[in-house]
Amino acid sequence: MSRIGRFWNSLATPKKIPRFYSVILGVLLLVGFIMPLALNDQQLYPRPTPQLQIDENDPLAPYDRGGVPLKEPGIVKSQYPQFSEKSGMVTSYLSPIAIGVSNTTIYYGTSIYSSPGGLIDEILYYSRGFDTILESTILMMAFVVATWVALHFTMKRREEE
Amino acid sequence: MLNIYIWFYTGVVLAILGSIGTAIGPGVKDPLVRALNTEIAAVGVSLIFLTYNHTIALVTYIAATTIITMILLRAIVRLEEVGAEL
Amino acid sequence: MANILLNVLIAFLVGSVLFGLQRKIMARIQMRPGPPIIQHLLHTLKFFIKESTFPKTAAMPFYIAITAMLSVIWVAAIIVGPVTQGSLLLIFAIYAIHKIVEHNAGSSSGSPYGKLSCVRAVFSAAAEVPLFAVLIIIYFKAGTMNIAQIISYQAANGPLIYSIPLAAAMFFVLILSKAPYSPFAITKGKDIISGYETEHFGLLRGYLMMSESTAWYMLLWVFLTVFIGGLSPLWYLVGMLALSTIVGFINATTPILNPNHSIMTQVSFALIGIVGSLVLLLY
Amino acid sequence: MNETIYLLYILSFVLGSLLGLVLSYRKYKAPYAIGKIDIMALVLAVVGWFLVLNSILITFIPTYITITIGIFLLSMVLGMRPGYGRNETFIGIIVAGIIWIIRTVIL
Amino acid sequence: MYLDFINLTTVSAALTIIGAVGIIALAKPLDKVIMFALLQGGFIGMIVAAKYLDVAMAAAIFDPISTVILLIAIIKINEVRKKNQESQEEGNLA
Amino acid sequence: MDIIILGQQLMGYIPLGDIVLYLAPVNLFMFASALAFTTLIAISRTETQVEAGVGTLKDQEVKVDKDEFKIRRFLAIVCGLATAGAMITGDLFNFTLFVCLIGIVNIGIVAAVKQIDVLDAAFQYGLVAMIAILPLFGGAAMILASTGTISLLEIAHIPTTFMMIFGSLLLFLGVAGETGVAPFYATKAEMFRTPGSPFLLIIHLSSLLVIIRVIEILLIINKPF
Amino acid sequence: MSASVLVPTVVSPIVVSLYVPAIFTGLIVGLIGLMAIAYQKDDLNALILTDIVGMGMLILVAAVGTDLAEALILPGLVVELAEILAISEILMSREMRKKGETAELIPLPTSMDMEVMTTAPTFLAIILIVYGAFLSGFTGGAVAGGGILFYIISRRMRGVPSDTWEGIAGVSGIAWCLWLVGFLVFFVFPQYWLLALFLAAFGVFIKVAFKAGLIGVIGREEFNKK
Repeated sequence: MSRIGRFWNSLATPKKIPRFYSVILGVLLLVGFIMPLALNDQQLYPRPTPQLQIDENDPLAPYDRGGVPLKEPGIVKSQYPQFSEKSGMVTSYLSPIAIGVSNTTIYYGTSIYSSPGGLIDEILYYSRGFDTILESTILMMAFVVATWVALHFTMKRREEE
Repeated sequence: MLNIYIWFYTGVVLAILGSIGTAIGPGVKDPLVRALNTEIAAVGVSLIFLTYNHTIALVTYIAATTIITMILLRAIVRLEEVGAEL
Repeated sequence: MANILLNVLIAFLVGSVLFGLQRKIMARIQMRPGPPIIQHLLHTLKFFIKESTFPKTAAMPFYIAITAMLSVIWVAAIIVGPVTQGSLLLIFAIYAIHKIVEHNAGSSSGSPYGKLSCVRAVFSAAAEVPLFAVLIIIYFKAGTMNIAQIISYQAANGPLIYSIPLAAAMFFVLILSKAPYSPFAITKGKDIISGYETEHFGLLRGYLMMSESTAWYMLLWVFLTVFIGGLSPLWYLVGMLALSTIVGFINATTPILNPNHSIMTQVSFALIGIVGSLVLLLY
Repeated sequence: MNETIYLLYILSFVLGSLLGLVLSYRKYKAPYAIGKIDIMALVLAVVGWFLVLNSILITFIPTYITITIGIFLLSMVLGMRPGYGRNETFIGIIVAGIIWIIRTVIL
Repeated sequence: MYLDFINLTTVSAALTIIGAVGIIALAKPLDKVIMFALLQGGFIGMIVAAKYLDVAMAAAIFDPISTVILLIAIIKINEVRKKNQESQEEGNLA
Repeated sequence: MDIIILGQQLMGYIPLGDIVLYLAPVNLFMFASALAFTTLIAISRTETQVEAGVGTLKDQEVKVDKDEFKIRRFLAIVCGLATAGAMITGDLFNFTLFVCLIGIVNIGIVAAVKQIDVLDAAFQYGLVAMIAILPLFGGAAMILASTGTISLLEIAHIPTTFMMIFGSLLLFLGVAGETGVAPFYATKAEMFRTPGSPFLLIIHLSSLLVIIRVIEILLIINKPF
Repeated sequence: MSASVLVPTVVSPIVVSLYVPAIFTGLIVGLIGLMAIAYQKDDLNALILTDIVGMGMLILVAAVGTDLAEALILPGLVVELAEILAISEILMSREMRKKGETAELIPLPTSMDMEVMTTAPTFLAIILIVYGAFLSGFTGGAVAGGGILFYIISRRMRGVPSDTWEGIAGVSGIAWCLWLVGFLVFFVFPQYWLLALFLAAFGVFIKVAFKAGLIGVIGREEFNKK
């Protein structure tokens, strides 16, 4: 009984907690190896087979999802199309520079589609825009914390002396 | 198609090798060595991204890895300077 | 509206009297005459006519608002429970907020005793949270979270206490941990004076005590409703008396545990209860 | 409606104990009374418990009123200051209980 | 016919794996940085084999940056360690 | 969308593209109480801790200085808002992000203090929070892989598979680590020894409310029938 | 280009077949990291190892192999970066408090006369910033931020006035608001989606780039309060 008591007491030391947590998590992950795992192929926003678009020399590969900029929406398979009125428009949009680049070369699809417009922007800013709010808020908060600590302690030594 | 498998399995090998190296590789008692070894796993993860054509994520990841490396190295240097016994 | 008022009054009076009864029972077991049963209620009322003072060190609007908050949430619990028979999950949410208020009533005064009680409240929250697993087990068994539906389920299939006894036992531990002088009542242990209430005087203390009585009534009510089923008010009263008596017996005969041990005992109970119940369910 | 009646009972219990407490502090100065039986309290207890358990017997008044009165009376005894009113309560419960048993067995 | 297997992808894969093993096996940080360049080279090769030239460009720019950051850290840490050792020896002498 | 979640009729929903915030009574109650506490924090000042001085008979006052007060209040308000958001979001991944935000802000609230022990606890809690992003996002991704959706309103109709159970277990462990509940509580309780009660409240509030919410989510994902 | 090539209705069989190996990799990587942390006595090493655990998470998310999964990788990545940033700072602060501020003032090597440090930074930084501006969004922010960071860290000039610091931080705060406005416009006035897109993309870009740049300033350790 006293041994249990001591074990319980030791769990109250902060330094042990991350180790303890990782052991528990490790055990749970081990369970994952015996679980029947399979990817359900009915997913939202499916994408073509890897390398398919680039092998067909599509200048917008690997993010080409059809559509005409500012005219016709691209193809997206979102969860609730009824809630995003202009669904697909962002996907098909190309900025003028991007159009220029796409006419020049076939190997810059990634850059073209990560400049404003494109599928990822559609997901990140439109259909799942709220996620991005949080994401950048997390970054901002981490930065606030880190700079506060840095400015008030780790960096401000000269004046204090 | 073969290429995809080569990328993927190279990525897998690198990720696992890198994490083993980070965990128990030679000389990992030195945090600098450990931080360097994480780069291998990072390249492995990048290759897995490449396999799935997550190229935008890949670019971001490459940039973020650099920033993370810098943050970690700064911590290592700073702690070494202070002479911290952890 | 009248219904709510009625239930709140009943909850407050019955809760106070039950607390008094519990103290009486403990006293008798320990060979003391003990205070009159009505004493706890009188104490509560007494605080309403005492002078209220506020510590200079307190975190100001917060220190006062926290007592109001405690009252509000338990009135809300009564609305969800006896009045509208809403969702069980909501009652647990209210219980969680009760933990927070308890913790912050302690720390907002600046007193070291309150602070210690606050730290212990955080500790004990960690132990009581796993007991929420009761909820999951009930849901797995009855297939609903709605109190009214749980009652009708029990009317059809017999009380849940027979089919998931371990969950009932876990919930009982939760109730026990809220009783004053119980082995798990580390937040109000006598080593830290009155725990989180130490620095609340007068009116504020009155509100705190009032809410505590209501809380006790509600916990017993939830236990009886969820595990035995819809009862007539008389049987509720009998059940509550019985539960309070049992709690009184336990409290009178056990020492208060050290905080770590108290928590780990509760966690162990929870673990045994969860695993056991799941095994029973699957079996 | 049902609950209003129970509120009434509880209130009468609370008020009764309060009254009993106040009165007994007036009446008794010593902290303990061992073995002595107060006739007044005994009567209250017996009547109170009788009314509560056997309210059906009194047909000309609605039961909730008799029970309320009964609770008031018994709580006066039950709520006396520590050390008093115990024996009286027990006697009251026993008497009322016997009557209740007789009533249920006979009727 | 085995020569068919020697293309950009396989060569880069081999490079990365050699680099990885090198980073783990060599103990000295500066050696590690050299092997790290090898690893990065293989990685960029693979991206080129996948025909995403812009990604390869980004990787190629960030490669020297990480190398420089690593170098700065290594130089700095060696300095710090030397100084610590000296002060320790002084302490011993005193 | 006429949906009943866990026996509660939805009182409404706020669609933001694929992320739909839904308002059921429980969620609404927790949302409201999180907001109420946040308001309270925004207008309160901190308490002064009185401790016995060592070696003298005098008391020692531990106060929160002004800079510290400002940053901690700011972080506490953000934390309150994040908690409120986590209560009503109807999207699994959105929820995990809220939880991450809560985690990092919690660390921040205590990182601004000066006691070494408290800083140590904050760091250890931070480590747990960092480790916890593996099960948190991993669990969500696994549920996504097995169901093809991460909207809770859709998952509510999909029969449970083993993979979903595993994913939800991971998710639960992730939330437990990120918010620091049993038995990973020790780091957290240590953090409460510092002054600044209103800000500490939010740490506790967020973790308890999030636990209730995650129980709700687990019940939505794992349907026993 | 037929529509089925552009967007198929189901996930491609290759991705499905790679799912189990990928998940196993993620689990193994995570497991190795976790076990190493469990055996680790040293706090700094534990911090480095959490990076590995984070990589396990990235693999688990990436394995789903849809566009949605890619969109979900980015938040995960950011969260990892953010937490490492905050926690490493706390660790340093803790150790320095413990030791009582005995650290050296100059963080960079005193004798750093490498050729790259004089010629490369400006060039690389300009390329990165221009490229980052073209990319925009998170990706662009990270790329440009990496450039700014590298530039700042390798310059000899020391001492960042406090005003400049607060100014840059303020700009990035405003950018954040800009971007919130963009988000709202998407749902309140869907007809102006293009405006919203640009607000969002460049708001995030400015914010992330400046934040990353400021990390570089912290890295320079020198802060001159005027």
